[in-house]
Amino acid sequence: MTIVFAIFLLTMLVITAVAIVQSSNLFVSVMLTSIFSLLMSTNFFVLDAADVALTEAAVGAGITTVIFLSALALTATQEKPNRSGRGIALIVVGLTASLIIYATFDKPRLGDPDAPVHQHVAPYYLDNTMEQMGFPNVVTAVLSSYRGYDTLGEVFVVFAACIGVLFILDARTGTGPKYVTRKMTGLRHHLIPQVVGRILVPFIVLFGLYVQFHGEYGPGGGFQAGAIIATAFILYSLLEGEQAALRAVPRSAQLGLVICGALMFGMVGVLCMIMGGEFLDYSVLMENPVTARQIGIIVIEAGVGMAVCGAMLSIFHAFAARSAEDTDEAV
Amino acid sequence: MDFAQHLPALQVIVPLLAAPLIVLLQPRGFAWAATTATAFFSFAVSIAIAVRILAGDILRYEMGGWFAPIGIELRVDAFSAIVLLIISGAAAISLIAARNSINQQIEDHRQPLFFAAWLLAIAGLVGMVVTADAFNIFVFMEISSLAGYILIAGGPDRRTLPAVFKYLIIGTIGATFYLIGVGMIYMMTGTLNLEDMAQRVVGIEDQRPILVAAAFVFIGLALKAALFPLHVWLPNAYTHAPHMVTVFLAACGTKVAVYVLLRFQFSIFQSFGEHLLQFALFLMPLALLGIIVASLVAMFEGHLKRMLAFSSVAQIGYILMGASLMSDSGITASTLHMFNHALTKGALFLAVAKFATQYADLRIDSLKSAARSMPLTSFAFVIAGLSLIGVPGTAGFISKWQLIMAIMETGNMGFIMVAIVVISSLIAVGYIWRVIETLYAIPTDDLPDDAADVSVKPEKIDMLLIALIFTVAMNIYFGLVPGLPLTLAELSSKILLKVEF
Amino acid sequence: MKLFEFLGYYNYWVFAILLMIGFYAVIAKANLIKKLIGLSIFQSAVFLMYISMDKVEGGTAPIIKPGVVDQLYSNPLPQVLILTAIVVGVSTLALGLAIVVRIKERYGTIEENEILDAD
Amino acid sequence: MIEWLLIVVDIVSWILLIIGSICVLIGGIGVLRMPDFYSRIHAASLTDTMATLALFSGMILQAGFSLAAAKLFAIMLFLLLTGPTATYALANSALLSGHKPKAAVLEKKVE
Repeated sequence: MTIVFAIFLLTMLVITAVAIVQSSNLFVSVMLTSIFSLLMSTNFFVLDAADVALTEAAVGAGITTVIFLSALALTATQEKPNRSGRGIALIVVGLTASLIIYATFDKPRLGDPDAPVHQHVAPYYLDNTMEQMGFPNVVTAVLSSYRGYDTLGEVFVVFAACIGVLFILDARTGTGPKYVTRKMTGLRHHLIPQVVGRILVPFIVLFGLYVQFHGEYGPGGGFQAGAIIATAFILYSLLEGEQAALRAVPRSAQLGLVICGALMFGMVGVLCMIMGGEFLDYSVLMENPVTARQIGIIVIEAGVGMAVCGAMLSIFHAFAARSAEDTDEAV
Repeated sequence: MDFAQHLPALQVIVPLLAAPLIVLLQPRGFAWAATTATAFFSFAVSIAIAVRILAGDILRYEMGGWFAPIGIELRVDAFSAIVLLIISGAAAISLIAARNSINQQIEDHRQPLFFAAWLLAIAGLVGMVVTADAFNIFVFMEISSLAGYILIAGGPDRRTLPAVFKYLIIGTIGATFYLIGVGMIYMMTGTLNLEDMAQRVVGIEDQRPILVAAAFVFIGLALKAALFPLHVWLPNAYTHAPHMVTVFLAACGTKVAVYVLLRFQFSIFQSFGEHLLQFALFLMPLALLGIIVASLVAMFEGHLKRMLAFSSVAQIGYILMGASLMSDSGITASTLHMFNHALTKGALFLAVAKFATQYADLRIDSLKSAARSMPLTSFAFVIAGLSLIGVPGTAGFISKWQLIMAIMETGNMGFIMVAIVVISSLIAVGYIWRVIETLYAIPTDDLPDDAADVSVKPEKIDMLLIALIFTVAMNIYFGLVPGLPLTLAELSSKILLKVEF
Repeated sequence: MKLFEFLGYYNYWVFAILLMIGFYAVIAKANLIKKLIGLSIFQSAVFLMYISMDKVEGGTAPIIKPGVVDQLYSNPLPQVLILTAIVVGVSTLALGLAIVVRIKERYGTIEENEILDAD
Repeated sequence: MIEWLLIVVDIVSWILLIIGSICVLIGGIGVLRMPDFYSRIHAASLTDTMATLALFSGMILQAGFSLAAAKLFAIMLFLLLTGPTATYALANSALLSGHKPKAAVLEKKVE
């Protein structure tokens, strides 16, 4: 039964992808990309990857679409027809495709329990998480402790993207008057969306917090929570307009959130070093290594959540505030 | 806390954590000073690591206290150490010289973000080198790439933007190809740790996913390293980047990708007897073509920065040609050339940055008789140019000599390659001579007087010039006393070829 | 049996097809936003490949059920890697879009050929 | 007695699920077959309301008295709130951007 479902979803994915590339209206493409992400997320869920599904839904279908749309508002919504470069593209793509298809035949079949990936490192995580961490979600355990260093790197990728967007769009980090919008007032004059939106915002934040702090026991954790909470604030700014949103969470606070999150993560690591362990070895923080790890993981997950939330908000506002601004430096 | 024990971790996390701090504390001027201080600290750490390596150690560090295939391991050997020295040295020198040039090119309020990106770039590059985990390399590759895009996007010209965009697209494709390759290897071995991978790949090396993975990892990293036919992003990105960023990236940006490439080829895929041969047969023509074509393009290029950028593509060819010989001396030459080329190109681009303080237009023709107003810079350019050509007494000579010796070992076929090295060196003489001729040209009286007068200002002695002279001096020093890099390079080739541990 | 084998590889076929669709869009399309959209499909395809290998027949998501013996769980490691990669992908995309916005401001177009003509 | 009750609950829940599915199907056909934008979103809104209600009630009955039922209930409330709002916002912005209903256009022509 599941396999029928999976095949249906996968086929839908391909169809959506073709439609995305074919459509010459960029707006349509972006909306289809959102559908593509949702399908992908469902697919991940079917493949037993709940955490990834949640992330893909929150980040891929949610935040990415919003960022794309706010960028479209600043550029163009229609793609101009252009047929050059097709030949070379087809050749390169064909070569790569044949390479991959050549490789497929020796791969382990889907779901094969004897595949090498299920034999070597992963069983260690599955067998020891309960004992070493004291909570059941193995993905969170690997993410924040066994491979915590990767996650640190990832937080800094987000940080880099955040400062990059701010740098390139030249958005001031303070609240200069030039960068506050005047024209955009959101959906203030539309009663129904506003009322419904207002009701929803606190619940979305609540859900985000649940995902954040329930990450050790169920699917979830810092990334997903950060993205969900950012969505709530983005919804707020769509409802009330940029200005009100920036008054509620000013730019400096957004950037502060990113920096605090990143530093919090790093400082836990440094603290571990000072206490005599290796970098990010939480077990030295307290006498009981299991409790120590749990505390370390809660703190770094909070850091991750803050960093992701702040970064997504900064990026969104850097785009959104610009659409209302007079682009006087255009050459 | 035992300081020495944490060296590999400190190498990465100090620049990494300094970046948000710089964005947090924003007063003017502080950003540059703090960044430079961090870079120097980082350089000191690399030197400390190199000292330990020369004493015969291999540094290992278990992140999070988890042992190797379970957690992420950092592992520093001689090959890593020499690349670490290149990165942190290039960062320190370019940053200390950067102040005026950056003030000129980046507005004040954007500087904290810019310098934070610079620190992230250092951390990302260094992180790729110290880690022994295939996926961790990807994460840090992305940090360094994103930071690199930001740095290049600081360029003042509008042509910077399409150049960065192209770099972003190609860089992401490269990283994703790498990710596909790593995924396929992981699928067949179940591990991400490089050493563990190398052991577990034995016995299944002829399975298709592994072969295809080798291809994907190779293409992905070749894109990042700007290997000859995949170099299209490099010239524009280097040309339009802020001058000091070009110094930094030209010295170490692509070398790190080469480093990862060689690591993969020699440690993971080494066990495939045939694979190595294929690798050599595939790589060598590309490297040779790259050397010739890129040198020729440089010969006819009118813009000084673009010319040097194309010369960089040719130098990547030299580095990979040495590696494709698959011999001890070949890899020694290749590693040594990484080091020496970083010194040489760094010096050349520092000179370019210095020229840029007085000449807005960096096309070669407009630098006419610049030696009159900037004698020291021009002289430094000449010396660095000689090193690029490979004149005896400079660092460039040592690595080219090593390369030629390594080629001679291979026998009959070697003469063609030696011929190519010699020819391309002659071409290098051509394009460097073109610049020198322009710099020292006697000003013609036909020029309108005002144009000549405006440009002739006395050469200001600032940090940039001092850094330039220092780097040129290093070029000569390592040309005469090549002990340190040579030892490290020899150790690296032993490690890569697993002669002894 | 043949059919079953085919179905067992179906995920990998879809991975290859999606990868190609995305890659094609990146190379052939002149519109910069379309290129980025293609890039995101390209990356999503790789995520699919990783997640496909974590599946175990009869397994569930890797959240340990205390007390239950003999329960199969899917592999947590690829999931962690892809969690990381998804966020990396979004970061790259955001940066790319910022550059596109600047290009639009300085050049007035986001079509690659028109930009090349402008310089 | 209890077993009998369970069977009834099961039957009711399946009836609800089938009604919901039919609503989704009708909504889908409607989107394809209806003549203009406004009548299409009218058809689509059927999936937002009726189908949501029926499907989720059916699933809650299947889940019984458990945490899953509570979660399903929360999702149902969320969808019932957002779905119609989205439809409203869509129609509203279409109207504001000058998209006339087909009927109105036809009437004008007749006059």
